[in-house]
Amino acid sequence: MNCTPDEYMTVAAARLLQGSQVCFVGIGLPSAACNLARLTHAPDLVLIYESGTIGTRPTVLPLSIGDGELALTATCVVPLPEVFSHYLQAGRVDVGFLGAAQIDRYGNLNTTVIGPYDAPHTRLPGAGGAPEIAAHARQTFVMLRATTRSCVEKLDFRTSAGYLDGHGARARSAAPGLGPRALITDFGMLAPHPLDDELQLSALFEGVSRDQARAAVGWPLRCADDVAAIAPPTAAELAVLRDLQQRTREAHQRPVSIPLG
Amino acid sequence: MNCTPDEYMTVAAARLLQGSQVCFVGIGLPSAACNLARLTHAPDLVLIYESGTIGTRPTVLPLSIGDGELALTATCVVPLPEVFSHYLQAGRVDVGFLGAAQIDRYGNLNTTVIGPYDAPHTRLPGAGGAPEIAAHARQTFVMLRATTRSCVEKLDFRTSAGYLDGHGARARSAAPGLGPRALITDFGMLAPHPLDDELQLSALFEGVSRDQARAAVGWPLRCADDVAAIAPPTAAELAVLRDLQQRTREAHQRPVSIPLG
Amino acid sequence: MPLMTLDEAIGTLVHEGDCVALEGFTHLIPFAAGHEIIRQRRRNLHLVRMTPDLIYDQMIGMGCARALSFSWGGNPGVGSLHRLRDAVENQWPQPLKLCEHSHAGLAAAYCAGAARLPFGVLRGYLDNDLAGHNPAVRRVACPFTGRQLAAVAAINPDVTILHAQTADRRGNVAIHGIVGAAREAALAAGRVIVTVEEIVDELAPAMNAIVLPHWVVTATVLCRGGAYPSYAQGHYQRDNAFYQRWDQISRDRAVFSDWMRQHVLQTRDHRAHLDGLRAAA
Amino acid sequence: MPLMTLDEAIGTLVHEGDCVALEGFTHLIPFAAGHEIIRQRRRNLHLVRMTPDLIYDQMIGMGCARALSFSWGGNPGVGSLHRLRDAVENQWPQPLKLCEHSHAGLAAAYCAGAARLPFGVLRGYLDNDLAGHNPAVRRVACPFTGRQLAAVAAINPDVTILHAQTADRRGNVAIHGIVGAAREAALAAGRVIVTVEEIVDELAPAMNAIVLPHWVVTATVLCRGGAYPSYAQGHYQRDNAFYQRWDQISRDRAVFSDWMRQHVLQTRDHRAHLDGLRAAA
Repeated sequence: MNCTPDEYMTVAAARLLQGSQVCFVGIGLPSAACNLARLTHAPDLVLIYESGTIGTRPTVLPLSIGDGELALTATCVVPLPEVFSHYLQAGRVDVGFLGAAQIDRYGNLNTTVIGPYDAPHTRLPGAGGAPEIAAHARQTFVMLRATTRSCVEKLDFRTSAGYLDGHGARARSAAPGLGPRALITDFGMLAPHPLDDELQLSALFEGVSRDQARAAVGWPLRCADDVAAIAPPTAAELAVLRDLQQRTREAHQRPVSIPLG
Repeated sequence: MNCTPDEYMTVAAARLLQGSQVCFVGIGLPSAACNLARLTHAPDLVLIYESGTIGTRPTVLPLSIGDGELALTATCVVPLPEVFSHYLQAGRVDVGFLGAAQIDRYGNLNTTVIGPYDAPHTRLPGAGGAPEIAAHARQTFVMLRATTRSCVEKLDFRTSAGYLDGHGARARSAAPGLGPRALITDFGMLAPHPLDDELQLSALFEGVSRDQARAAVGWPLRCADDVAAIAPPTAAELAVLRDLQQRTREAHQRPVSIPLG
Repeated sequence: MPLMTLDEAIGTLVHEGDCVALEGFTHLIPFAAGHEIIRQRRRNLHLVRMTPDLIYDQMIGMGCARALSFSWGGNPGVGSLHRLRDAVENQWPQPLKLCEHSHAGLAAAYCAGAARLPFGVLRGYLDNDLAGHNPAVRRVACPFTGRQLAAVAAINPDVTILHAQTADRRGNVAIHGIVGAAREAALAAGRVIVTVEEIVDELAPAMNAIVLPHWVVTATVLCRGGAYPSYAQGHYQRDNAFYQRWDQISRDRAVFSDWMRQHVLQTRDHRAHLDGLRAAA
Repeated sequence: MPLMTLDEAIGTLVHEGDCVALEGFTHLIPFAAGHEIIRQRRRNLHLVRMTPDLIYDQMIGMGCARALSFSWGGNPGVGSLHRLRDAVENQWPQPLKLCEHSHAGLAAAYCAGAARLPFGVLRGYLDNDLAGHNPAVRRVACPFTGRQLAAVAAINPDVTILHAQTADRRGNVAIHGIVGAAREAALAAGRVIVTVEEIVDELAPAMNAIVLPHWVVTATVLCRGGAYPSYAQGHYQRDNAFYQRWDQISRDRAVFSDWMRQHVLQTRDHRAHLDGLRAAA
């Protein structure tokens, strides 16, 4: 079945979710993956968006993290401070999804700046909820299109901690969560080595070679003893995802009547 | 006009309230005084009960601080932690009402124990909201029936700070509020001396002598240069108060049907 | 979140020696659950409640408690809690260790617990004797201004028990009206039991209402009238006359014990308890 | 709490150099008030907002701001805020000092401000570079456990501006839907301006709804459509297409400046602004 790398990534990420896990969802690919899982094999997933919408079940994907759709379909809407203190910090989130402009071999993330902080070449949006999601969610999944500029030897800025310098450094830190258990990219997945925490190739999309994977990563990529093959999206998965994306596109392009002042 | 000491106290306290002051109200005489003021000369008073009912306008006095009547007639109901952090501690309360089992000459209050803390002769209910009302309300009014056992030389326990040891000690402390500006008793009122903060006789009910006042207070009671006379309750004030009390008695005695389990 | 009976929920989730908070501020006090704890003879509990109210007066008088964390221990608008007083003044039926806060302090301790912070901060406990008698109150300096503030140790009950109006079949719980620190006490706890007036297929769209999501709640129990003589807004009123009558019932150890035997120990469950009260009325 | 016009409220309550928070998380962003600040040429503001969004992109691009406290500065779901980037990367139209938090940190700073505590505590800023670039983040030790936690300096804006659905004639304000940290930002402020979609004689009985009591609000302003292109739940939807179009408008300094001149500076008020957008659509 022909599909785009984004679709492959989204389906691969969705398959990682199961049962009634509580997911802290970000906009973009994570939002698509979580809702795809909810609409297919994991209807009981609990989705939380940082806007305070808890147990939300949107029929179209939100453009922003606080679209009205999220509030209307939520179990409840709580103030943002409570999302972070009473839910995330309290250890009530099973899975956090993160994206980044840069990731290093230990899963540390940069969403702040490219270049020096005080004179950046590129100013990125910044931290948002990520640093504390990275610390407190029982595990995190990172979704990122891999290039040598995104998967780097050294971050320009560490916005969110992964495995720090590896070799158990995170386990010795104050962060209660297990850290990034998977990096889902457009060629397959990386997972931390059990001993030194370095992200290594754990699974490949169909039709992608290990060399292609190595070429997309800016550090010398190691391979797990057993690199699995990730089955392509099924027709059913793709149908649900494309249907969701189509509904979303239509909703976002639907002219909103400008209110009368 | 014949009236009871409680009625005289309640009317005298009610007259201290004005305009749109925000009052943090306790159960008993303060609740009667605040609602009497609201039903007579100060309809814009904002009443807060610690149960989280803000801007409440009960038609009968609550027995407990959290009767349903308070919630039904409130502008809004907020969680109790917010009442104390976002309203009281934030300095948004103009007048706090306090009662006590004991008060000393500097307006410090005891609502905790008579006798030693670890082996009390009488265990009292304890602090409730009082210590922080005493600290943060812009001013407090204390209502207390005076006897030599309630107006004492030395407290058995200091639950809520008044003027501490007097002589400006409170003004030098961390408490932002002005402290107890009036003690309303069943013979008249005491107010702090401007220099040493000692509560002294500032006003008398009609028909009460200074000697009667002195006899009811356990420290050598000084008199202000000018001891005012507090006019007795007017017929109108008494009518509103008695009407309120009558409605309240009826409501509290009205049989509630025990729910079916 | 499983639906349980009350005896099952108390039997499996409340253990000897636990730190237990039955919350609800005047409103929605979980009387039925407290009575079931008495029926099941749980002992050595560390009870936590802002206002112990009649339910803790009963539990203390029946010997369930070794310790009490609280901030105001009276019968609201009536007077003393005589069983609480008897425990503190005369160690009857057993000694009761007090951990005594102000409302603001205990609220901050619950909030810290709900956020899984080890302490809460407030501008409180100023120039009074409370901090000196409670080791759970200390000072902390602001790292920016140097200003001294009060710190209270977080409270994280083993179990928090609430009463609420409504749950849906998944176990989402909706609370309506005065809420006190009930939500924070629940979110601070290791296990959460909620008794409810009714269970519906689906809660009304909540938006900003007070809801405990199903995955926060360990067990939901259908228990009509479960807050009586406290009340459930929209269902039944507070029985203020009962609160006044309790003053007489609780004054005397023998009268109290007889009342508890007849109305709690010898009733099978909360329905029987209420039936008995109705018959006696 | 007086009812004012928007130009009166901004004119009298927002001063040169103020610390100003326009809050509302995606929902209820007070665009009309931001535009009026631009029209009245307020300068040297210290802007505070969790998500600067388009409104701060516009205010920064128009030279209103000397500093920005924030936690996520993008166009949600679209990409960059180009005016914010231009200010940080190229100091255009002037340098912009950043005070950069995470969401959890900025939320804690607002909460501390609302409670008039000098600092907030969180288990955050763990092993990352944020604290090193923000002097408003320090460490504090738990006085009970010795555990190290993050402390953030409280934020108390001179003025907080919100948009809400409804006010009553006394000025009580009701907010419905996603609220973000808007309530804490308002309660932390010295002055509070709220623009609303409608003014009613009396709010519906609120019970547990989100309400700002009238004595917390300095000025209420009737301003229909005041959140557009953000939204007001129950009144109009978020104009996601406009958010996408903004990416093109804001990329180029000249295109941006023309758009602002035509649609903000040269419009008398928000009604004229919306009329202009409708005519152009």
